[in-house]
Amino acid sequence: MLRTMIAARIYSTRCFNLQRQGRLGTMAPVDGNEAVVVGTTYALQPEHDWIFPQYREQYALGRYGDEVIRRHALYLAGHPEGSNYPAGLNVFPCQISLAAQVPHAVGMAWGLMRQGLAGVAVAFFGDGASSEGDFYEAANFAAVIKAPVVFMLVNNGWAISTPTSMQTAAVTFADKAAAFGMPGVRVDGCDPIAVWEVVTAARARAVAGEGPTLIEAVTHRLGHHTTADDPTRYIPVEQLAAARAADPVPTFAAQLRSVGLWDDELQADAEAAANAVIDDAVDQALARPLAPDAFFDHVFAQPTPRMRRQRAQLLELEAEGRS
Amino acid sequence: MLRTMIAARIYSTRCFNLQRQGRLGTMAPVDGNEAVVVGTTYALQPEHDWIFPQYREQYALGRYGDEVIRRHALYLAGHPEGSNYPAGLNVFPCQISLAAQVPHAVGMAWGLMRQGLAGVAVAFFGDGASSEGDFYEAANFAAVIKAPVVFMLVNNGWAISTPTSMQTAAVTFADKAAAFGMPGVRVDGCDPIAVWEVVTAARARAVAGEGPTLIEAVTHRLGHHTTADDPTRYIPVEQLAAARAADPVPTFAAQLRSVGLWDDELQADAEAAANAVIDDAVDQALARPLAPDAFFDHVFAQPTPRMRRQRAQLLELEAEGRS
Amino acid sequence: MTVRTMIEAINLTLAREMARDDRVIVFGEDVGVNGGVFRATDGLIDRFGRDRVVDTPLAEALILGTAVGLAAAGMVPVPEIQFLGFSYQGFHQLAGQIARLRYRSNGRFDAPITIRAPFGGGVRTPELHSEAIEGQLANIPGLKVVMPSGARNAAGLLAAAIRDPDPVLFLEPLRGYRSLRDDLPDDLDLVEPIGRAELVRDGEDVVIVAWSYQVEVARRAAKELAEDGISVAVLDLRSLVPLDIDSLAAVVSRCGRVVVAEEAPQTAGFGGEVVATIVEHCFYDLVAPPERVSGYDVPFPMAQLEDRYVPSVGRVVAGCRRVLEVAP
Amino acid sequence: MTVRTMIEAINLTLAREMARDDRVIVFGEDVGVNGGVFRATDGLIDRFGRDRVVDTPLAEALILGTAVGLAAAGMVPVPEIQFLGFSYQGFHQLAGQIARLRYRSNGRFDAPITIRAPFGGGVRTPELHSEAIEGQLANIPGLKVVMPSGARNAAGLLAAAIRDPDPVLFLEPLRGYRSLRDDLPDDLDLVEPIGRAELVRDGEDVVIVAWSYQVEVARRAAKELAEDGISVAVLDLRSLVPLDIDSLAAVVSRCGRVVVAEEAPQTAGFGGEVVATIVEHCFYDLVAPPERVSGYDVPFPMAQLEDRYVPSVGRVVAGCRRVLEVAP
Ligand SMILES: Cc1ncc(C[n+]2csc(CCOP(=O)(O)OP(=O)(O)O)c2C)c(N)n1
Ligand SMILES: Cc1ncc(C[n+]2csc(CCOP(=O)(O)OP(=O)(O)O)c2C)c(N)n1
Ligand SMILES: [Mg+2]
Ligand SMILES: [Mg+2]
Repeated sequence: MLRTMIAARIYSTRCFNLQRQGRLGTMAPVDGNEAVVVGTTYALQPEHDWIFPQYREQYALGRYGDEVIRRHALYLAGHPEGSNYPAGLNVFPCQISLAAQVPHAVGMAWGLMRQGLAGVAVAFFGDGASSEGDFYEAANFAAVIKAPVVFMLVNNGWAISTPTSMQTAAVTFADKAAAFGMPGVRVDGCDPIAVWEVVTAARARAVAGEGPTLIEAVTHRLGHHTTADDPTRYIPVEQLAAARAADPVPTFAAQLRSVGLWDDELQADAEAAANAVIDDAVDQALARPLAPDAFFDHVFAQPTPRMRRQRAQLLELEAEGRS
Repeated sequence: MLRTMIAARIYSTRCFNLQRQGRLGTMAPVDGNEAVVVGTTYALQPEHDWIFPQYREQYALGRYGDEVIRRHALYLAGHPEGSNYPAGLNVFPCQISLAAQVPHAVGMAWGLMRQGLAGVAVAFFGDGASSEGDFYEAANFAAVIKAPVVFMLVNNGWAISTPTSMQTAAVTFADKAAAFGMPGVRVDGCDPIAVWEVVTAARARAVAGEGPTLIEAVTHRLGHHTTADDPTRYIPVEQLAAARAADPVPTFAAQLRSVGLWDDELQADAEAAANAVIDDAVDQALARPLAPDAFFDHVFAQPTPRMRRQRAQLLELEAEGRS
Repeated sequence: MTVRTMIEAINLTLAREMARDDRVIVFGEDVGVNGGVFRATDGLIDRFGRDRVVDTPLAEALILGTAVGLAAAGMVPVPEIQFLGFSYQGFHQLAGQIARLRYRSNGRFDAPITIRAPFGGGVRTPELHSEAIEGQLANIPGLKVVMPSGARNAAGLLAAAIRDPDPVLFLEPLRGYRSLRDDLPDDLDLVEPIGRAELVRDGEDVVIVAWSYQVEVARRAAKELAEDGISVAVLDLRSLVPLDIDSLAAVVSRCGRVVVAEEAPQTAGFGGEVVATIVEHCFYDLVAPPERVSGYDVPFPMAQLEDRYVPSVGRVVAGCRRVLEVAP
Repeated sequence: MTVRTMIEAINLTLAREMARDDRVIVFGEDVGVNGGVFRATDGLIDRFGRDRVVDTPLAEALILGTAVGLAAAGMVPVPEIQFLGFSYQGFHQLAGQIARLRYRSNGRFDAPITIRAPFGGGVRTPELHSEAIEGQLANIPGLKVVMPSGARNAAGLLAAAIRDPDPVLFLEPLRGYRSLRDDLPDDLDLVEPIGRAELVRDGEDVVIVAWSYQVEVARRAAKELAEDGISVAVLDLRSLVPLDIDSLAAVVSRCGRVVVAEEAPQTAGFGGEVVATIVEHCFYDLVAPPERVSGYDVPFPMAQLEDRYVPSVGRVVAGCRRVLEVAP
């Protein structure tokens, strides 16, 4: 798990810097959420269990394979192949529309259940996203049909500049589970082992047909919401400093070191491996060719007559240098 | 209160029958909900407190004045003046889009609060409507800003043919309050005194600036969802019989009789008065003139140029008998 | 052959498709025991069970949103929105998600989702039940918009929609559910390809372009005009997306005069798209400016005024006469 | 006079209107301490306090839905939707409720609600941030749709929108926030009536009809064509609802050739309405079929392909040349 967490931080930091250099597009750092994403994925069976991420988890999905970060680099490079993962990789495309992925996860779990397939669906979403009707509608239904879903509410304290105190008056986000008649669990999202434990239990419940669980994982945002954001406008410096002091990556490393399971060599190796992956991913992403008319693909299985005309016109203009 | 409940039942029954005769449009009987609506309104101050009804409460809003039923008769007659109540009557138009009125009530309460005005907003909505995101989003926000709102969730056991067991797995609808960090209270919605008590307390909380309350009032639907519905397709006969045995109107009458507060004379008088009101309301509604181009009014304060052209065209066609 | 109403044709087609493909799942509000508020799903729960015919909670965004996950799981979702107006509650799932499942996954996931929803005026339903919003839906890339006009094409197009690997909005005219009938084969083995308009009546002087229940209105208008010796063609678009531009251009070029009949408010309704398409493809064949007979730019009115709002036979006839007045 | 960007003009106008009328309340996601993700509301919370500049939870239907109640309570709500694409989350409140508050209350309640939302391509935002859905909005009766194209008219139209007793969707082009500038009076005392198009450039050979950022694109296209001696007019619609049909008809009739430039997907976009309106009003003055230069019928693409999707100067020029090829 620690290797995956270290890799996540490296991927995220590198992409952040590449955005600053103008080589990649807007991105949302995973910094501070590594433990919750990694802890969750290690409690899952990637060949059966589906991940429905928001936009911040992709860096930390290493347990689902390096292909995730390779695709995500393409996504950040603004390439349409980046929002997809190849068949067999049970991860849904990056979701920008907040909470929209939550009913998708419920639909997937429902579909798996109906077809008698093993597997659970895990929806990641933020404290902010939890205010959208989509979350409530989906969680309510999932409990009614006992769909095998894990609702992973990542409470990092902020929705851009909006603190949780303005997001809800609920005592905890886990308390929202009562509205659906499902168990609600609150866990320290900076502790990957604790996360692993609650997700393991929630998964077991789900596959046993006992229904969904809402997990509130409490984390801290270590800095920017996205590269387009300036957190100094609204997060008090002391709070940022405190969050950084509780940074889950070095904390977990120190923990493992203290029991002799981690050392400088392993650290160096993990960093080197991660750097190699992201170097390669970014190089390939930036070099990936793209046809000027690629956006006509995959709208429908077959283009409409009008789309065919439009495509021909685009290619004509392209030939004239006017598109 | 009993007089208002008796009137409600009479209005509702009369409108139901008039629909069957083809004289009024589709309507949703209040039958079974008289106690909750009447109990609520008697706990309110009509000159300050606003009602945001769904589509079933209108018959029982007698405490807000007979004008409510007069307007509602116009509404059922398909006349545009029917969805409005005149200035000073703090009742919002009949709402068909389920739960859409819930954020309106929150907005009203917010507006009253901001202007330092006394008054609370009461949103009525069904067990079915509680599954819409609108309810959740609005209740969550109301608790954050401590808006003076009473969320009156009328659980009559059914949303058309969908029983509450398929609507939610929450143990009670009142439990949903935990999601918002507000108190949730469950009350017997067939007992007007019990309703009056919880609403009185919720109103006091709201005006004291302590925030909103969710009330689940448990009632029974005594028959049709609307005149377009056939409940025998899905409600077991025994259940309907049991519901009718617990009918709040005769039950409350019997209770008052037993303590000497009600008798045949009062009953006859109440019925006669109600019949007179509804006779008059329906006669006036059906006789109300309506210009063929009335739908151009009140879209905007001033019509657009295109609307002016369209209106002229309609009047021209009308003159030719072709509209 | 048996005479069937449109609602019967829909019901039987749903049953046939569910029997044909066990990935098909029907769900929505009151579609189960109640058989749908218009009986479109009547009897399906008895035949196919509670696992394949599911009453959902009252939440349209949920109904549309879960369809995305179901499709990705390999099912063929056929959700019902009880009235089209309530699709607004789930427009974010419709436009932002369903319409883009294939696109966002760069082709990985099919989205064989058929969303059935009744709409349209003429039956005095309460507020928000009648709105014709097909123009808004047609502007959302990634959605097909199919609008049957009778029992026969409802059956054939619905079967095609369910088999289509892309999301189809299948919009059923309330007013036609029981009033439109066709003589149909007993096994109902009909599949009509999506994207082809039908010339339901040929004519030479003017063509009325219509869809959904307005096709019936156009037919009656054509008959009325025929009594005056005017020869009127009626083109039923049947699907707005994909639009059958070739058929449209052919009949318009031949007639030179055209009236577009639609229920939606005029401004930015699909009628404008039809006129713009006609002008782009047949400008030189037009002898008169195309005329739109539309709903007015006001919210769908209360029952007493409905008949003045929805284009009537009289209004469509008047529209035809206006374009016929123009000297060639 | 001071040169102001569009976003500054918006910010200053909000401040001016809040100072003028204390019923004005600004709310939405991150509009408070953060001053809006584009700084449209920068500084307002310091000046007007937390009661009048309110950060809401992350829920667009809530933002739109509470505006209805606030308006009925006598306030003047100016909600922000962080990106127009997320208005879909609240379409039921927008189309079903805000647009009908006056109508449903038969005139009792004004609905002086101004919904501000940025949209539009060219700045490489993530998915669902750029979509131009004005055609869908314009098809909703009861909403005004206002689309400024520069700093000056953003200020003037926003002031008018806030003072308007009806709901106005005020759609701000992301791409113009910092790139479009005008020299404005320091007191910014501008109010421009809603519903009037502006002829931003006169010309004789062809007119480009545009709105929002496409006005800037049209201006550049006109300049490019001027180098070849072609005289191009540019009409900025500024509001789609109400549509200034008279100004549109006047310039089209004069030029006889017209190109409509819009960012939205072509099918059922507002461009179709413009063409249909032109044909209805100026058929006999047209010498060539009007040409639409639109977005393509695909979801707004990923960043690398954005510039090919949003109509460019080159595409608008090419469109003009096509209509100019037609012999009179
Ligand atoms: C439906 C919707 N509304 C608004 C936005 C704009 N937005 C992007 S991220 C964000 C805050 C999200 O906060 P949270 O859910 O807590 O996730 P976090 O970023 O903290 O991980 C907002 C408002 C959006 N992407 N989608
Ligand atoms: C948004 C929306 N979806 C669907 C409907 C159709 N519909 C009308 S009433 C109803 C059931 C409402 O149940 P509930 O909220 O429990 O209220 P009740 O009728 O039992 O009082 C449904 C599904 C609607 N009016 N609005
Ligand atoms: Mg957060
Ligand atoms: Mg109910």
